[in-house]
Amino acid sequence: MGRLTQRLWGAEFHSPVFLASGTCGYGEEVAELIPLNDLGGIVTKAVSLEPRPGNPPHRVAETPGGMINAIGLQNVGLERFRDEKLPWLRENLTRAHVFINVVGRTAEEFGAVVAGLDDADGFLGYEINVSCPNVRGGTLFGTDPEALSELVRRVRGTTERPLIVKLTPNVPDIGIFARVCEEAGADGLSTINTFPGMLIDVEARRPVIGNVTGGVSGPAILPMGVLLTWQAAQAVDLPIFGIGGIRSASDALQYILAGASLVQVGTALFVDPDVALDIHHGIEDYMERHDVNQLTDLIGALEIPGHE
Amino acid sequence: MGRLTQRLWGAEFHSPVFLASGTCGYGEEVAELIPLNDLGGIVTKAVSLEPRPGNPPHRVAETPGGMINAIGLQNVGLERFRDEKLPWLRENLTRAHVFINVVGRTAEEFGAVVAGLDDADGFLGYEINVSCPNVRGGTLFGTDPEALSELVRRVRGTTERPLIVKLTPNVPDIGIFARVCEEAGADGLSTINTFPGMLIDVEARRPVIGNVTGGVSGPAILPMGVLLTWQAAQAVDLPIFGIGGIRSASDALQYILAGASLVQVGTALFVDPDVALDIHHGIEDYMERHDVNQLTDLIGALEIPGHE
Amino acid sequence: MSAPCRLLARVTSNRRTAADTFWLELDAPAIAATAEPGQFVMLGLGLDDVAAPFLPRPFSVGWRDEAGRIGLLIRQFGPGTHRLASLSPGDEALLLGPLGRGFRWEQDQPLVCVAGGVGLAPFLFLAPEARRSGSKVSILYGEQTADRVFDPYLIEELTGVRPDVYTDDGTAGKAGRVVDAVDRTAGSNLYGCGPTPMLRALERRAREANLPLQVSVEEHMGCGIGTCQGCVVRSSSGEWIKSCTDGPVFDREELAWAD
Amino acid sequence: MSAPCRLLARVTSNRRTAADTFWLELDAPAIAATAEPGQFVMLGLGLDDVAAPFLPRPFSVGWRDEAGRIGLLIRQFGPGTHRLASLSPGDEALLLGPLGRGFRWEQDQPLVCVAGGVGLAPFLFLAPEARRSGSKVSILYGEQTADRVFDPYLIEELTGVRPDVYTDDGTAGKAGRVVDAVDRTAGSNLYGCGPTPMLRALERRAREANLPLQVSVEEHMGCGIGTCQGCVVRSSSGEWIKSCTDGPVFDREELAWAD
Ligand SMILES: Cc1cc2nc3c(=O)[nH]c(=O)nc-3n(C[C@H](O)[C@H](O)[C@H](O)COP(=O)(O)OP(=O)(O)OC[C@H]3O[C@@H](n4cnc5c(N)ncnc54)[C@H](O)[C@@H]3O)c2cc1C
Ligand SMILES: Cc1cc2nc3c(=O)[nH]c(=O)nc-3n(C[C@H](O)[C@H](O)[C@H](O)COP(=O)(O)OP(=O)(O)OC[C@H]3O[C@@H](n4cnc5c(N)ncnc54)[C@H](O)[C@@H]3O)c2cc1C
Ligand SMILES: Cc1cc2nc3c(=O)[nH]c(=O)nc-3n(C[C@H](O)[C@H](O)[C@H](O)COP(=O)(O)O)c2cc1C
Ligand SMILES: Cc1cc2nc3c(=O)[nH]c(=O)nc-3n(C[C@H](O)[C@H](O)[C@H](O)COP(=O)(O)O)c2cc1C
Ligand code: FES
Ligand code: FES
Repeated sequence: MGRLTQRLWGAEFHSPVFLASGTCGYGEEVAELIPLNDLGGIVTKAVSLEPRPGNPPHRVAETPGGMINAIGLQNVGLERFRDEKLPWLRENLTRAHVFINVVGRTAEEFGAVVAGLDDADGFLGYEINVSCPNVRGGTLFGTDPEALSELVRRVRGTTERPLIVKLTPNVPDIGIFARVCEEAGADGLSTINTFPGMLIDVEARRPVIGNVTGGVSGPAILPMGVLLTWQAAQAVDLPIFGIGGIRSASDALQYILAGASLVQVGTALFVDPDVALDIHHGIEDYMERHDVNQLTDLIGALEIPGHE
Repeated sequence: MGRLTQRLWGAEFHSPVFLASGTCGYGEEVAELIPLNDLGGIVTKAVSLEPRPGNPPHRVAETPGGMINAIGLQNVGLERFRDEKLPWLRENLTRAHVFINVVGRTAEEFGAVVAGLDDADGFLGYEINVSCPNVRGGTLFGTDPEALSELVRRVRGTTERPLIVKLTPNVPDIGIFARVCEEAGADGLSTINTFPGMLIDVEARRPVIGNVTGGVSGPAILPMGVLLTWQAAQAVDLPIFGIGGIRSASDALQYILAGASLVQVGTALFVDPDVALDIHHGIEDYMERHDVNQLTDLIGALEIPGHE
Repeated sequence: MSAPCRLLARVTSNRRTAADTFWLELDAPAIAATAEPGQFVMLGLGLDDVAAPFLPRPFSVGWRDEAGRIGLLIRQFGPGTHRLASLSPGDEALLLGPLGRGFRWEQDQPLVCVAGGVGLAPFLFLAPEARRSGSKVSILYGEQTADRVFDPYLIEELTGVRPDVYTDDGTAGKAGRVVDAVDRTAGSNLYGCGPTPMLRALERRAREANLPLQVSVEEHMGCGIGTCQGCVVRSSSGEWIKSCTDGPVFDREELAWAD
Repeated sequence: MSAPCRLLARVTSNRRTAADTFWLELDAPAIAATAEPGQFVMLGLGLDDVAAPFLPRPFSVGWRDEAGRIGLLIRQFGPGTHRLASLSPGDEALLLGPLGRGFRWEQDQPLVCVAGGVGLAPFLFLAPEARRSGSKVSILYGEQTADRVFDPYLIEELTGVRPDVYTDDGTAGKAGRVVDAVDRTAGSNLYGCGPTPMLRALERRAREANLPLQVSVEEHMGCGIGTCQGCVVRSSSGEWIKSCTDGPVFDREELAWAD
């Protein structure tokens, strides 16, 4: 059993490095470039009840130290995902774990997607993407504790599988939302999703992004992601996926020391598909240098001078 | 009267470019390097009722595409500011305007600072920094609508001068806070302050910043700042200082097109003290190229396809 | 279409070819061996720093040789291409490719390549390949001004075809828009690459003259390999389709041209 | 202390002097003319891109000449200094300086400069200036290993002083810690620059031997000119004082050394 191996949610994870939702498609698209089974696993592109057309272009653009995107959750929908995408994952991801990123407009819709997938094979659990508008409340599920609580309970009621809630970064106190998820029965958290942003083409006096606003990701958000992960880890006992701007082993280790059990790499994959595996090996090297035998000894091992 | 001139709060601003609070001291420190009177003006380092010692080092460090700081609002306090710093500003900033950045632990404390400064000369108005903990509520004033409303009313009651409220970025809907300020009698807004963040030295397994957490600034936050400025401008009719990651005329123009009447440059000053004046001239060049005769024609002039 | 590969490629040469334009050659055997005309590469500088281009940038393969080198014709557009312009021999860059679906052609059909600006790039690769397969090829090449024109003799050297050059202001070649020259090409297959407004005009011409047209479109890209869904264009059936994997080359009938 | 100025300086040379260490010369007349030993510059690459070093980095002035050039001895520490190492002659960099309060000395007092690693830099400038004013100067210079040592003959050429070299592992010069050599310097004024732990040890020695000591401290900096309050160190009276304007050189009595 390797240094990086850990057991979570009754499963064995031989690597803490995952590919983030929306940056690795449904796995198949990157399989020629990335040896998925050498990684901890992947989180799929968002899956909704019905197919979604997505937003008009431009959907992506570079920003200082990162990028902005507004894909609009374009996806094939529950049925085609289950019938066309999941089989490939079941056959090919023998060692890597799969989490399905789920979106919906109402708690019922989230529940329906999960219910429609639950007895299929080929994945371990769900990552609930609450950074999307709640048709009922208008606000994002991820910024409204009541809506979030109701959503998590609803989904919890429909599955026994590991249920991860992916939190929204633009809240004053993420600990509140972390606790709401824990109390509502979530098995884990993902921190964090993209930051809302906007880019303007000053020559044309128009937004660069077809959807006007988008989500900012990449190295630019690393220090925010590390803090939010640390705050979430302080608030609950759930395992956490650390996400945001990771492009090196030392970035990943910042999240792990802050309290993340696993990490996800997104934007950096576009720059270099090798980055995920490089990070895996970089963490191994770090552990050898510092002679740490178990990854779990590093999780949350941040020392705060004066706070013993 | 130059292309860039506009009247706000009864005063004439011959340039929209200001130096941001905390990045130009009390003016005097940068006077040898930056021709302050060629700019719109400056916002002073925060002033509190009593002097503040500030945080232990490290107080600053670079982050991807920006920096993180936790100065701890170290400042000389109301009295010494009034007696030692304000006279220099009065004598030397003949054309540039001065806003005093004010902090406190309670609404009373904010009120006391303003009351203690109000009849002195050498400045135009106040920028209220609400990104600081509210001793009463525990939360930040800037993330708690009630506390914010009470604070603004309190300060409003003590001064006739232009009262600007500088908003905190890590909220789900900045429009709510913008409206609270407008209703409570604020004359303008500043969007935005730094994003809470954290940086970890993985070799030492300790936070890089002595205060553990800090505020992230610089180009990395530009797209977030532009969006928050646009959202605030949609919500209220107040003039707005656009702030966050500005390092070029085109960055400044993004904020102006999004709805900012004025902009503040912070972190970029550390990289190049000439940047503020370069931006002023760059905006002038842009207006000539697009033959725009008045800056006011650009404020909020963003065109959203389909939304006429 | 063969599997794309990721490789750290050494720059073998970088020459300025016109105002704001340079010709970049890289040592990329795996890509040179399998690239087809119309395919592109994602060119980036890796993850060591976050300066633009942080995201890799898409560029059409403009040339390849047996020694395993590829050539890219790049115009300085914004910060990313500006920094790429400073690459010197020996520098390393990160390449992903070959990517996308290239041009299709039949031996017996004459090809008329209509290039706007650096839209010339893919035709520098298509023309010789098509001619080798026995097709007749002509190139209509438009630029705004003379100082931006890629040396016609060099084009002839690379492709075996002497291009008809057009400039908006007539400072080089014939005066006028390259699309207007299409009238005199009845009976042949059109291939277009250039700015979107030019492609729109070209499509209108092709539709009116009822000529077959393949266009290489440009849209912002994230991944270049079909995962991010960032690069969509509107299909004739109204869906958003990926220009990086379904394209970048499309038959005009595949796309929705309404603006 | 004369007013700092901001200038775009051309790199005139960049030579590797030891493992991870390089000697950078820039054309900076305004700074060369007024810099004093112990003062520093903020060296950055401007705002065109956001790669590290985005914030400028502080470096001690290590040399200056009548031709208006200055020299910096820089060790590759992290991404910022790593990128600075690739500067070549002709490249432009942004300089702010001269900054801070330098070393103070009296003619008749012998100076003993205790340098740890690239803490040697300011003494390459202090030694010749102090000798010119008639003072006797000696240099104690410690590094971890031989491959990091700045050529002693070059030091002698630059300063007129042959340094006593120490390495932790004895691979060059004498084996041992440079601070231990201080015992043999009674009756002289100590000047220290190097890693904080070394300065702490040195301060203890100076206090015990009751010798005057000036140290040049290192703290993260934002502005370098006193505006950001980022660079504070603890004063003996318990306040946070700015190392960029009150320092970087302090008398040992000015600082709180308790850890
Ligand atoms: C399939 C394909 C092939 C191309 N082939 C060539 C070629 O052979 N030669 C050449 O000079 N250019 C080519 N381009 C265009 C080239 O990719 C852009 O000019 C370049 O990405 C601009 O980057 P920038 O940072 O200089 O400009 P910026 O405008 O600063 O880029 C900002 C953002 O917009 C994106 N972007 C801006 N313009 C374009 C564009 N036209 N296409 C795609 N993304 C864009 C960038 O990727 C970046 O994310 C091609 C584009 C595509 C899609
Ligand atoms: C007054 C002064 C004079 C100096 N003179 C020299 C010199 O002559 N030669 C030399 O090689 N080095 C010198 N240093 C140290 C040098 O500034 C740092 O090694 C450099 O800033 C590290 O940057 P980096 O990006 O390579 O390292 P990183 O660790 O990646 O830098 C990350 C952040 O920490 C800051 N930082 C890290 N270490 C230091 C440090 N020791 N001092 C200040 N900031 C730091 C950087 O500015 C940056 O903000 C001096 C420092 C000071 C304060
Ligand atoms: C192009 C793109 C598409 C994304 N799509 C999704 C998605 O469908 N669901 C989701 O939860 N997050 C999505 N994300 C967010 C990422 O999963 C991740 O949380 C974020 O990008 C921060 O990580 P990074 O900085 O490593 O990219 C997407 C991000 C990008 C860049
Ligand atoms: C070192 C430093 C100190 C700051 N101090 C203050 C302060 O005292 N009061 C305040 O309202 N904002 C303060 N700020 C925030 C800036 O005024 C500005 O809102 C923020 O840095 C974003 O702008 P920028 O990206 O241009 O730096 C400080 C920022 C920095 C970098
Ligand atoms: S660029 Fe990512 S799907 Fe086409
Ligand atoms: S570095 Fe800014 S005050 Fe010293």
